[in-house]
Amino acid sequence: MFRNQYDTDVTTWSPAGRLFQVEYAMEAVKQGSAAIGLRSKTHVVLACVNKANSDLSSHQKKIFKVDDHIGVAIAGLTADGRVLSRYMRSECINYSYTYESPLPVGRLVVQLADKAQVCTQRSWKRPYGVGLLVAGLDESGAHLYYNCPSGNYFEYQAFAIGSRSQAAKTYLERRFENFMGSSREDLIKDALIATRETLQGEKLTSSICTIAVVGVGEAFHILDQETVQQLIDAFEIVREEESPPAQPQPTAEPAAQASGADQAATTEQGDVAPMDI
Amino acid sequence: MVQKIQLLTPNIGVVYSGMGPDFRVLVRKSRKQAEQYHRLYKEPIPVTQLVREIAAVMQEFTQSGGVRPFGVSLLVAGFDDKGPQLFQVDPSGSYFSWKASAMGKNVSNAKTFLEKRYTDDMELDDAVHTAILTLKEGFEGQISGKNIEIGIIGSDKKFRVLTPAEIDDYLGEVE
Amino acid sequence: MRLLTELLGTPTEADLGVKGTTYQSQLPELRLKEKKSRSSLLLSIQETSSIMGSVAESQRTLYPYVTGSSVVAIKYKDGILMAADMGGSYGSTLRYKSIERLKPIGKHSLLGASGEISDFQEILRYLDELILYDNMWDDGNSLGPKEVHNYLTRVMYNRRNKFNPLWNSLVLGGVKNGQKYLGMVNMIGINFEDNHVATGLGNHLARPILRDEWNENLTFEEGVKLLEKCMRVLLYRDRSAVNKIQISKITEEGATVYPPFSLKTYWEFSAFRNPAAGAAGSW
Amino acid sequence: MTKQHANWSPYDNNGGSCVAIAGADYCVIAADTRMSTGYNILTREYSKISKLSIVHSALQMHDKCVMASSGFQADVKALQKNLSARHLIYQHQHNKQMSCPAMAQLLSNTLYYKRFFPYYSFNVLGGLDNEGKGCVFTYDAVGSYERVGYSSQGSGSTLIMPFLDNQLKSPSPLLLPAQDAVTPLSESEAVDLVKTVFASATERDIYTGDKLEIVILNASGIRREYLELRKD
Amino acid sequence: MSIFEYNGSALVAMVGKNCFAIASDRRLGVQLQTIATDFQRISKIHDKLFIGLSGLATDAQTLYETNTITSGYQRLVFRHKLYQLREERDMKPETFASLVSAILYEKRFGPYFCQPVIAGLGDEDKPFICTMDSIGAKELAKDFVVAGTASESLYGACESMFKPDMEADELFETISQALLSSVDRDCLSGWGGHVYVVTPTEVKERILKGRMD
Amino acid sequence: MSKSTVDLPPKGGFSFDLCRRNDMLEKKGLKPQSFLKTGTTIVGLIFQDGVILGADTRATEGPIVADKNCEKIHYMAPNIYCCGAGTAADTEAVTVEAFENEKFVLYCRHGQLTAAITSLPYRSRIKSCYSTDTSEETSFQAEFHNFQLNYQGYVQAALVLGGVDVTGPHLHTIYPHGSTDSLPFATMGSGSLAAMSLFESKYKEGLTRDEGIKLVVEAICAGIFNDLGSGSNVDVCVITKGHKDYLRNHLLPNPRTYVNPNGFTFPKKTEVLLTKITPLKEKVEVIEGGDAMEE
Repeated sequence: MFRNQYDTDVTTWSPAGRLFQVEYAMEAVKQGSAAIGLRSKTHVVLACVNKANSDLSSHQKKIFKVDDHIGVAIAGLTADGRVLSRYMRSECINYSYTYESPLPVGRLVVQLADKAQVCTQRSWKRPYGVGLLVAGLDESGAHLYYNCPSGNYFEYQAFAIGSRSQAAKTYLERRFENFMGSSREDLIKDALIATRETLQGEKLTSSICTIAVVGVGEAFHILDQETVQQLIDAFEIVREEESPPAQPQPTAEPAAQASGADQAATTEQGDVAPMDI
Repeated sequence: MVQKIQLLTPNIGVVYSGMGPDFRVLVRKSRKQAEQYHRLYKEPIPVTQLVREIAAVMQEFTQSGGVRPFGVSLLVAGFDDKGPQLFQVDPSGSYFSWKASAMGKNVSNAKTFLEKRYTDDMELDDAVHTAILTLKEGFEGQISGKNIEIGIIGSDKKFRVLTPAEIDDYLGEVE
Repeated sequence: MRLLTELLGTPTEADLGVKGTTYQSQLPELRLKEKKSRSSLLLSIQETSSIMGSVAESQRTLYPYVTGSSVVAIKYKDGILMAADMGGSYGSTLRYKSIERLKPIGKHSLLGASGEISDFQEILRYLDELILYDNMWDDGNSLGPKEVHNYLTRVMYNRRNKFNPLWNSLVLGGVKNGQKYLGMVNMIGINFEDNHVATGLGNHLARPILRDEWNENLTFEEGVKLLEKCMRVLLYRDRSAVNKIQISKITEEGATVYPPFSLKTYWEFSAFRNPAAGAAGSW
Repeated sequence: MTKQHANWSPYDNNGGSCVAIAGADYCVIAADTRMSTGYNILTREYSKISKLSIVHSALQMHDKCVMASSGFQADVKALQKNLSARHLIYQHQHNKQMSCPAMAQLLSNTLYYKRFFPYYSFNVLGGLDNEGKGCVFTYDAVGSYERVGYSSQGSGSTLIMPFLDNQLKSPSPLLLPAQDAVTPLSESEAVDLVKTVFASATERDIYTGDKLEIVILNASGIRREYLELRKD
Repeated sequence: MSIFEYNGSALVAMVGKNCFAIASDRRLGVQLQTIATDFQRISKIHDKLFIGLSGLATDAQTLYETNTITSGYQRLVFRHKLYQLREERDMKPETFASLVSAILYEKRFGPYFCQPVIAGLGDEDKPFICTMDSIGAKELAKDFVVAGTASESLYGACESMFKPDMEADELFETISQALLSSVDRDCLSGWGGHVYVVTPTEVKERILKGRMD
Repeated sequence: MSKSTVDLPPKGGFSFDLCRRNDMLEKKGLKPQSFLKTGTTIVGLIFQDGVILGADTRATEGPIVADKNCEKIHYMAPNIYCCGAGTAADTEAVTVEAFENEKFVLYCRHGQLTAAITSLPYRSRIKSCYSTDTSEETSFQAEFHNFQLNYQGYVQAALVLGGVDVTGPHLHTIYPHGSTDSLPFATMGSGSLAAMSLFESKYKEGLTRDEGIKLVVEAICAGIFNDLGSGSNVDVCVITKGHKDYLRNHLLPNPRTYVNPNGFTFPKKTEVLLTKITPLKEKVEVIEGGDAMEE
């Protein structure tokens, strides 16, 4: 990785108007194993790839329940992810303590982003090295947000982050127009296929992916392994028809993400070991 | 009009012979006695108890310094748990239970008359008739509803002084 | 974050949900500090029990100054109806005659208050801020009556925990998403929901009538009639009530506070004409 | 609303009674639904039984443990909210519901934490323990507690307790080895007993009445019954 | 602590079919210390009339006491004997209750600290029970009456256990169970019980075994 | 007058001999006692032909119902009844005492009660109750003064008194300190506000008997169901000229809601240590001989 004289400190601007520390943090997100989210009118599905660090170790948990109506999938530094999800949980508990109603997803996401922003502007802090896909349901409907270390946040119909997420994104981009009307099952199926896209030929089994759902009348919960395996088996037959994953296409990113901080993110580093430590 | 027959409690009446003013004193004292009994036990004072209390008062006045004995004899009639009762109380403080009795000026004739006429199974009407006839013995002048009084009590335990009209009716029956 | 650690270490009970939020200016606690300068309402603490002795320097409301009397509220077919008179008593003096004690809160709620008027106005400031903050998001979510009621519950209870109560009984009604809501909270934090509620003397005088006559399907007219009946009884029997009454309603469409009006009263009982007649010769 | 309020009290008693009975494989928890202050009924429909979950989410309520509390409603509510929040955190951290004995200990700690400004609340906690056996925990206001076979708390508890003693007399807690405190009754007998004691307490305790809410926990889940009580 | 709780007591009377039962605990304590375990709180006025006096034992004894007549007019036995002598009959329970009530109310502003329970068979052996507060407010009942430090427990127990028209044996069992389970929940009364069951033909007096703590 | 040798009962008035002891106990930190109260809703109204009184039937001792079916409408005279609220012993005593004073008058006037009697001011009546002629009048007065200081509103009874006499129906309320009021409708006791709310919204002049009873019952029920100090049943008393109907337990709106259909058994039988059986003798009636009372 390259170094320059403007990246020792998060409070130091580069002459080009960039914050290298922040960009590095966002780089960390890309090194985490993939996390995928997609939503319909009534449901949001989160999916992620579980990569064990070694054959001898277990994988890290990447999907967290925040409250009955909110859950997150993370990519990047899992430790940071845990800290943030703990923060979100406590926000939800606090809110429902005061109002006895669920915290609107958008508001939680903004609070989270504000928190991330603080870390990009204090010399004694470092940015969080984790990206979060926040799935939630509130009175304005189902939502899927992406919170990135820079303090930016975006709302998506469907999105993927983490290593090799580009393949999934490509798949999602092809299909997202139909998602709004999708049923819960279709949504899960699409999540599984998108997940498979990121695996680069590795066989998709329930042991290397986690699926979670939240929706109307359904509290956020992580599907158990058998259910996931059954779902995989159910559409395995159609697998052969799908083409192999497309090569990385930076331009294919959704327009919403074309913000300044993103400029450094285009250097995709194919096969770096996942950073979920 | 001065009434000679007085109620002491709803079920006990009294009549006197002798000094009217003394009688009023006794009536007042006995009513009070009866009320005190009622306040204590929440039940009407039995006739015997009231009579004894009256007699005790009268006795006390025979023996205390600076006072004179009462100048009246009383006839106390009442109906309680033990049935109809009639008592005579004398100024000495002694008292007696009677089936029928009389007192006053013409007492011996009246008593003799009553002894002749009294039976245990008399009806109320008969008793009133007998009483009227007894009074008539040696009554000076014409007897009428206006110049005699009659008080009755039956098993309803309500002592009642008859109105002059009622007395006149009875008088009519006697003649 | 901070809160969670506190929560895990040692319980901070009622502080849950208030200290930890990042947006802090909405929190009643913080504003209490400002309130300490409100000299007109304050009294030295030394008069009270020793348990408060530790904070003897600070001052707080120990008894109310200007108070409003009962609020009566019912659910009806389309929403909530609320009624209150407009008197403000200073002890037993009727000091103010145009105090509005029914206020719409946000889009879905209606608040009625009895008790200390200045505390009520303080609460209104909290709520204004709360609603402003809520609207600020402009994200399709909004605080409904239940949320506002719960917020008030926490505010009242927290103030009670600090031995510095807001001297009010509050009635909160509203409609959101077809759900009618009617609840109340008093100055020590007791709170509940019911189909009809009343504060102050209304609890004694209005609720018996409401328990007898209220039903789920009251129309607006019937509801107003029922409230008028309650207010009339209160007018007769509550010495601090005045005959200038406001009624307001809230439905799915929003809140309406109607202009004040007076009730017809009846004083012509013959026994009232010469009250001493029956007591002739008594002394 | 005059100066007489200078002796303001932070406490009130909103009355009500609670009973819990533990059986071999069930637990019955019951409380009346009257909420009163002084001689006034505030509402006839206030549930004193908490499922120890955040109120708005009926989706994750505790199905092995419920708490019935009487006393000062605002304190009770705060306590319930606190426990619910802590229970939620526990669930986040442990990925399971708290066991009933664990909840019992937590409740005790929570109460004792406010030792010098106590929650004015009288609680019974009932549920099924890890073996599926019924368990009842009974508390004082500052957190001392005991596992028992049955208990009663609140305004009518002195009226209710003797009859429960009489009918369910559990073995002395001093016995060694310790004996099971659960009652020998069947579930339906226990429910009938609860109804009887509440009907009786309502006759004599003015703060108990209106409606009886009975929650029955057993292996097949959680069930709820109601019985009308006197309303005077 | 209230002065009523100084000695501790439990008293209950119940009506059966043509009979009644009156029962008390046997403990006499000074606050938490037990002084005597065979204390008699129930006393006989005549064969079919009993009175139990709960509350402060010294007042109870003063009110009842038999063997002195100094200031004797306050003593119930004295008053009853006086009545017997004057009126040549036993007092009806109703009358006796009124008498006790009057005696207590006389001290409206400086009361005896005891609450009596009166039970007796009246005319035609109709059972009569009654209790009153320490200033003589009578409280008549058709089922049961209670008094003493265990009164709340007794209310609860009796309310659950009482059935109308019990025969003497069942009445005894019910009143005993109610008494024993109630005093077990009251730390100021206990040590067994003393039960009188009175029918028109006989008085059965029993001493019950209870917890001795 | 001399006293007899035995110490006979005093003939009325209060005795204060325990006061000093009780004061001492109270000073030692023992709590003063509470008395039986009739928490109570009592009401009365005037209808077209007379007066209707109503009362609930609950007596409380703190939070406990001491009597579920007590009587709160007291007889004063054939044409006067009175409802009492407050300390039970006081209401009972005050009504009985007042009643006795009236009985005197009754005998004197042969049943003619006038309005003046019904509205005899309570304060003087209290006085007459308490200062019945004991020989200790002066010490009593001194003591009584003391107690006025200690017991503000020393006799805690509030009354609703109603009756019909030659001048028509009358309804009075009497407050614990002795003030009186005469009204077309009145309520007293802890449930008075609940009952008053019904009266204020429904009472009108010239009610018929049925309407009147219905309104009284509603008012009492309002007290029963909204005030915890009142409960159980409704007693009503209708007084018209020369006639009265005392409708004891006119309405029973609060039956026990549950009796276990299976009954219950005692798991453990009572252990008896000792049994003593005393057979009762038949009482022998002595029939008096006929000559027993001869002079």
